[in-house]
Amino acid sequence: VERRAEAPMTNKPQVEIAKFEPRNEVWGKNFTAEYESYMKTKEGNFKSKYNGNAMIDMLEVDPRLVVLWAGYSFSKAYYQGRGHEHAIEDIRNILRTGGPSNTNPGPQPNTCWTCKSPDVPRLMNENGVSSFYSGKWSQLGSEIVNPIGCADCHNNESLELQITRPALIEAFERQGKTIEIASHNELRSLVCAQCHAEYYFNKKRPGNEGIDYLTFPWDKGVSAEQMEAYYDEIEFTDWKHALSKAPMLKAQHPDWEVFSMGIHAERGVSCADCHMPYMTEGGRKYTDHHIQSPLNNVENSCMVCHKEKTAELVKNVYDRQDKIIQNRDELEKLCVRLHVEAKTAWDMGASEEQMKLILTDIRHAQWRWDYSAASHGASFHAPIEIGRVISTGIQIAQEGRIKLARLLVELGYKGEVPYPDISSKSKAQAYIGLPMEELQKEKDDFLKNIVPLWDAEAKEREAKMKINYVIK
Amino acid sequence: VERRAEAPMTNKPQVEIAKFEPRNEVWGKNFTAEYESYMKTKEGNFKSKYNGNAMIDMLEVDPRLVVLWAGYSFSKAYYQGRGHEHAIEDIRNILRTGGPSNTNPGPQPNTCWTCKSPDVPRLMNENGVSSFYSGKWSQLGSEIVNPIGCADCHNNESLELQITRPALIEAFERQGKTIEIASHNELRSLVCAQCHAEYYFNKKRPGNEGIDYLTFPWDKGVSAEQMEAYYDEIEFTDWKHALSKAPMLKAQHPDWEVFSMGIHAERGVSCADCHMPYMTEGGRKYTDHHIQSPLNNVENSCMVCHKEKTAELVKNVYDRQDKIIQNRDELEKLCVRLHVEAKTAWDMGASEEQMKLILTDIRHAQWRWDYSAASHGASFHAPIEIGRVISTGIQIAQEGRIKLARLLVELGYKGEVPYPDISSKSKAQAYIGLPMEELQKEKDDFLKNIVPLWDAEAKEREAKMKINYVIK
Amino acid sequence: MNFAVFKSLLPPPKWQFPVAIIAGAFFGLAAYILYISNAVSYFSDNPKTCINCHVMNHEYASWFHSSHREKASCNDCHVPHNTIFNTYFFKAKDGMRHATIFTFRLEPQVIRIKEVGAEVVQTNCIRCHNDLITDSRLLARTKSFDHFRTKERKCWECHREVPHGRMNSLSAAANALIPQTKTPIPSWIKNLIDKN
Ligand code: HEC
Ligand code: HEC
Ligand code: HEC
Ligand code: HEC
Ligand code: HEC
Ligand code: HEC
Ligand code: HEC
Ligand code: HEC
Ligand code: HEC
Ligand code: HEC
Ligand code: HEC
Ligand code: HEC
Ligand code: HEC
Ligand code: HEC
Ligand SMILES: [Ca+2]
Ligand SMILES: [Ca+2]
Repeated sequence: VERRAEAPMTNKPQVEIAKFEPRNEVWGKNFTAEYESYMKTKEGNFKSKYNGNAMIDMLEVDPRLVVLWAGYSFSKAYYQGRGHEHAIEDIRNILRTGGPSNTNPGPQPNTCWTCKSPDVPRLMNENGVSSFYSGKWSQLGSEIVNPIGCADCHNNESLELQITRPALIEAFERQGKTIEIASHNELRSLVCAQCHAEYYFNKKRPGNEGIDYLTFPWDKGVSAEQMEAYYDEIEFTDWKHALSKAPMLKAQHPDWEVFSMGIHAERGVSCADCHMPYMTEGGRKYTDHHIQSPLNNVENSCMVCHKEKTAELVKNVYDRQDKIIQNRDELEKLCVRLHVEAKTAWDMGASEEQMKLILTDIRHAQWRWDYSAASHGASFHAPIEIGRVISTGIQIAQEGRIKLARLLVELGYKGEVPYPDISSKSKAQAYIGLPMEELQKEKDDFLKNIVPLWDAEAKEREAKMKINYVIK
Repeated sequence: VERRAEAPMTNKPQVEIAKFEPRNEVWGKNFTAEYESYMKTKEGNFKSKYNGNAMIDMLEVDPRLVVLWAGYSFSKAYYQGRGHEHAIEDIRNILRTGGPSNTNPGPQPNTCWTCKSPDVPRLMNENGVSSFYSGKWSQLGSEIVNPIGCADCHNNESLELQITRPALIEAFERQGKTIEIASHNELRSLVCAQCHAEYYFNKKRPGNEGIDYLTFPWDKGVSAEQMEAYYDEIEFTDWKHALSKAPMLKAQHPDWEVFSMGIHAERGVSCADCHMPYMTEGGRKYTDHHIQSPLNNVENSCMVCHKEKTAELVKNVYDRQDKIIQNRDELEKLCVRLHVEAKTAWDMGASEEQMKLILTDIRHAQWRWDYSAASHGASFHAPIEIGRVISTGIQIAQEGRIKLARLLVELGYKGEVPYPDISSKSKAQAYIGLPMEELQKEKDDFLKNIVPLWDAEAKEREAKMKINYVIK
Repeated sequence: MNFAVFKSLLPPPKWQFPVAIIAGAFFGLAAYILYISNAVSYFSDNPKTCINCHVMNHEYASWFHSSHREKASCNDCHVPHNTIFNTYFFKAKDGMRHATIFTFRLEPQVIRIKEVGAEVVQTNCIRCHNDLITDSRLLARTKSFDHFRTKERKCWECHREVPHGRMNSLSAAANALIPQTKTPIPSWIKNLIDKN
């Protein structure tokens, strides 16, 4: 047969996909190429110089992070993100979600589920958005079991791309923009922006007070300075630092924000172009749903637009990452010093008044570091912008340290404050006083006792959800 | 007539060009299109956001420079470079070359002429290279009168590109490379590298001791760190700073070096591609010799490779410049503070021992600032690399200031050292104690009394140089 | 044959001689212009037609080295193929404009495709590759799939090298081997020019 005849053949619908169908395998019956490639996000065999889909324990690679996040759950555990298929598994396993039990609901809110599963739009539709954001994370354990998938990005009937998460839509609206007029090409990035974006939990949202309402801090814009100004204005603080007592901000994966300030975005290149390039197979051109580091697939992603050799393109990426990370690491060390020096100042009897400006410098310097580090693709997505942000971070960090140097001499401290021995994750965690064994024990109990119940309950529930096979 | 027939017609030679012919108008008789476009480098009517061919008094635009260069001739006058046709005029007019008279040869060596004229290869050939580099700048005033031109870059017979300046060839040789195997495309950048490169005057060259031998500090490589390491190793110092007493380095237009670390160079784009795009006229292809900012000619330069609109491309350039210059300015202010704070420390009685590391920080921080600023195209040529260098500069500057903060308290100084009032060029020059009127008077006398003699002598000399017309 | 109609078109007898000369000169010149500009070749689909104008050399050279050479000629991409009328109308319109610009030497150093022309090319990409790039099952579900797969972005935003590569200036292919159409100038005139 002619190859072009293959297209209709490979695409006979098998099932009718219901609205809010969360099970990827059901969609997969109709769209085998997409589903099969999606399932490859389970793989864990590729490591690039800084990223990839293997498990990378970031606190082990870089124990300074433990000190930077002292007093915050990230100091307990933080891994480099991996494939979408792992999303549920990973959020259950991470020490940050603690060890909920029948008597203890655990430290995190429900809102943590928001970016992990296509069960989320289903539940939001069933119970309402603010009800979804209320309550503790362990409450929905049996409801949210399917890892990130089709219903997160697609309309069930037309398969068109669609935005399923209110946070993104609301952020656009607050900026006076409407996401509905986004072009399809913009949607090829905006579906990612639903999750790959900086966020915070707003407890003061008018009408939803006290609820951990997922919010993107974009009202003034998406640059490091603009988001910082937003947080400063509303006096938002993620946590108080355990050593320096600074009112800290945590940046989480501002991927879309940073990307949008790079040359690729300016030229209309979208996330899907590199992370979901088209593939040709059997006379059909389909989208590779194996979302991953493009460095594991340079030929289909970069080389459609760039004719350089693979090695050359990989080198371009590594060069940018090396140049950025050299100074980001420098800034990171300065942040460690800031916390330790500030702690010394407190210990020597510094007053709130004396520390005030210093703590603001710490907040701003570390925010800029985190903005550059938390977005794992940033050093390639927008190297010039990230280089700029890091420069300003170093500048602010050092202004803080100059103030501290003066203050410390004034308080009678002689010489330099020594850099702590934090040469391994365990040393660093001991330094900030984390009871790791206890935390791990709690987690193990949770995984052994609670999670199987969740899964059993979910299985039973889903068994009742019909699959409508199309009669052939 | 047919347009394709025009090509051979326009290229009839009129004269035979002698070896080392320095007069551009003689070459111009054979190559009218090139000569006519070259003559446009006389124009002074284009200003981009930061560059262009108009006279820009950099010390007026940014009086901080006066403080950074206190004790060095650059604090007297510094302009943004303009077209090649102005080279002779500008080096005569600049206060940096002082006001030579019959009794006073002026402050600068002959070596200053090296990059200003095609009379240079002629003289080097006549008298030898080291003899050229010996003696004072005013000695050769009547010999060097033709502004940068054809013989600087071209072989007189074949018109092939050729390297006429020994400094570049020697720098390649010391690195174990040979410039003779450079491809034609590389030469399209290397002819520029003869002059658009960082240099210093080496007084210790074996065999040429005491002579201001023009040398490119590339033995360890061309990055800011590598050149710095080179200078540190040989303990070279351009001057001792008038305020801080730091052993300073001056960076001069490391254009080729910085450019070679950017993406355009990596993709094989050469200086001539943007600054001398190919043109076609009457079926004949020629190279636009109106070397200038490509922003005055986006359609012919950038758009050969990029399809974006002119406004978009100009915006790309300005965005990069803005992002880099924001932090470069920050670093510049830190350097001012360093000098002023160091001076305060000396005034308070600091010892050499106490100042040693601080002065090294000053040297390194300002070197990195200058490396990024002195190359006027750098923020576009290699923004990622320049962003990196500026970050390290800020980091080092602030380490120096932390040391100074500790030292100053120790010496009994209270509070912050105030930032000086240097809000205009004249205030800044007064602050560092420059006798500007005196200097200007000297210069005026020189321009009135000496320069006309040079020109008259040159006219007479050149009148004897034959022009061989081709018999038709 | 009825000569009456013909006769009624003739000028009065005393004007016949001068008119014959002027008309002759007019048609002669017109023929000469058509000849020297190789206008007749515009009706052809041979890519060599396009390089009558050396300003098209670079495009010819890049196309000649592309995978499309065997399957798609200039007109397959640059001229509409929806109706015969449209094909020749567009060809004539574009041809006239190019010839005018060329004759008056108004061509820019860097020629870029106009938006109308780009639309035509895009339509032709789709004409050939439709089966590959669209999916009949999805087409049945939603019209917008077709839109975003074929209309929203130009194919060559991604396929940047197809077929002309990314470098483009009048001088970009100066040394390419371009088959020259036979010169319309007789050799004796050429010799005269060369002697000058
Ligand atoms: C706005 C969307 C969003 C919200 C809300 C969110 N995440 Fe994530 N999460 C992401 C994205 C995107 C990644 C992948 C980031 C990367 O590149 O590493 C991720 C990665 C993770 C990972 C795997 C990598 C790691 O960090 O160890 C865990 C575990 C995780 N999130 C837990 C949580 C928890 C716990 C919360 C609530 C406190 C939460 N997430 C809230 C979007 C979100
Ligand atoms: C519903 C939320 C959500 C959406 C939508 C989403 N992501 Fe993710 N993404 C995540 C989370 C969570 C992780 C981390 C999973 C983990 O580590 O367990 C992740 C991980 C990744 C990774 C790392 C994969 C690896 O192999 O290391 C990439 C790349 C990625 N996402 C890109 C994208 C792109 C591109 C899009 C849009 C086309 C997108 N994501 C849409 C939440 C999302
Ligand atoms: C993270 C977002 C995301 C997820 C999750 C996702 N898709 Fe897609 N999907 C896309 C994007 C982006 C496109 C490209 C649309 C286009 O052609 O521009 C796409 C295209 C498609 C298409 C159109 C045909 C094609 O291949 O281009 C189908 C069918 C499809 N996806 C099915 C699925 C199925 C089935 C799943 C679940 C296994 C799924 N998608 C999960 C983002 C997603
Ligand atoms: C859909 C087209 C497209 C894809 C896919 C693409 N690029 Fe690009 N890339 C561009 C465009 C457009 C530019 C801007 C320069 C220009 O106009 O040519 C660019 C610029 C660049 C630059 C120079 C910018 C800088 O940061 O210095 C590099 C390097 C680069 N791309 C590498 C890559 C790599 C590596 C990949 C794959 C991971 C990739 N590109 C994927 C279109 C693309
Ligand atoms: C021009 C190509 C290109 C585009 C467009 C692009 N990325 Fe990336 N992305 C990369 C490259 C290259 C890396 C670095 C991969 C590595 O280091 O292994 C990367 C890394 C990432 C990572 C970390 C991957 C990992 O292995 O953990 C995430 C997450 C990511 N990008 C998300 C996005 C999102 C979301 C968008 C759109 C807002 C986007 N990217 C747009 C090329 C691109
Ligand atoms: C290695 C080549 C080289 C040497 C040696 C050199 N110059 Fe230059 N000079 C240049 C270049 C290249 C520029 C243009 C720089 C720019 O973009 O502004 C320039 C610009 C100038 C200008 C015009 C702009 C300005 O700075 O005000 C003057 C005047 C000048 N040089 C004087 C001197 C003097 C005096 C000396 C000796 C101390 C000297 N030059 C040595 C290459 C050189
Ligand atoms: C013989 C030395 C020499 C050579 C060779 C040389 N330059 Fe210059 N260039 C200079 C000097 C000196 C100036 C500053 C002249 C002045 O301001 O009086 C300058 C100025 C410039 C300017 C500023 C023009 C303006 O309009 O502001 C540009 C751009 C430039 N050069 C590019 C190049 C390029 C590209 C090449 C090689 C193709 C090159 N130069 C070769 C010495 C040289
Ligand atoms: C700053 C360096 C420089 C100077 C000065 C210079 N040229 Fe050139 N010239 C070049 C470069 C670069 C090319 C391009 C060579 C190539 O790519 O083929 C070139 C090409 C030429 C060509 C070859 C034909 C063409 O146009 O491409 C001629 C003829 C020529 N130059 C004549 C002159 C004349 C006459 C002068 C003096 C008025 C002069 N050049 C000054 C750098 C220079
Ligand atoms: C001879 C070809 C050529 C010329 C001329 C050229 N470029 Fe480029 N440009 C490239 C290539 C190749 C890249 C690398 C990315 C890629 O492969 O598309 C690039 C990348 C870029 C980028 C992205 C890199 C970055 O810094 O973010 C910008 C912006 C850019 N060019 C602007 C310009 C401007 C403005 C001009 C004119 C002053 C220009 N280019 C002239 C070929 C060229
Ligand atoms: C890809 C295009 C491109 C290439 C290649 C390139 N430049 Fe530039 N250059 C620019 C742009 C754009 C500017 C900024 C002009 C402005 O700000 O007006 C610039 C600025 C300059 C300036 C300052 C111009 C002025 O107005 O004073 C000099 C000097 C210069 N470049 C020299 C060089 C040299 C030498 C090389 C090769 C080693 C080179 N350039 C290669 C695009 C390029
Ligand atoms: C009589 C000389 C001549 C011939 C023959 C010629 N062109 Fe052109 N062409 C030009 C000129 C001059 C331009 C520049 C016009 C402009 O930029 O507005 C041009 C521009 C173009 C453009 C870009 C501008 C636009 O209109 O979109 C295309 C595409 C093009 N030609 C295709 C062709 C094709 C296909 C052929 C053969 C069928 C052809 N040309 C034959 C002289 C010619
Ligand atoms: C496979 C399709 C295809 C064929 C065959 C083709 N072209 Fe093109 N042509 C294009 C596309 C696509 C563009 C737009 C390129 C761009 O915008 O970069 C273009 C642009 C042009 C341009 C304008 C220059 C520019 O870069 O915008 C000219 C002139 C041109 N073509 C002439 C020709 C000639 C002459 C031939 C035959 C020798 C030819 N084309 C064959 C697709 C084609
Ligand atoms: C007249 C029919 C025709 C037109 C019009 C056409 N193509 Fe093609 N194209 C083909 C054929 C046939 C092949 C296979 C050629 C081969 O592999 O030998 C092909 C191959 C390709 C390829 C794969 C080979 C390569 O060069 O990368 C791409 C991509 C492509 N075409 C894109 C385009 C784009 C984009 C356009 C419009 C600018 C276009 N085509 C216009 C017939 C056409
Ligand atoms: C977003 C980027 C993008 C756009 C827009 C795009 N393509 Fe593609 N195209 C691709 C990728 C990626 C491939 C797969 C490349 C491969 O398999 O080597 C591809 C493959 C193809 C192929 C098969 C090439 C081969 O070697 O088999 C053809 C033909 C093609 N595209 C034509 C088109 C046409 C026609 C259009 C416009 C309607 C278009 N493309 C638009 C990215 C794109
Ligand atoms: Ca946050
Ligand atoms: Ca120097």
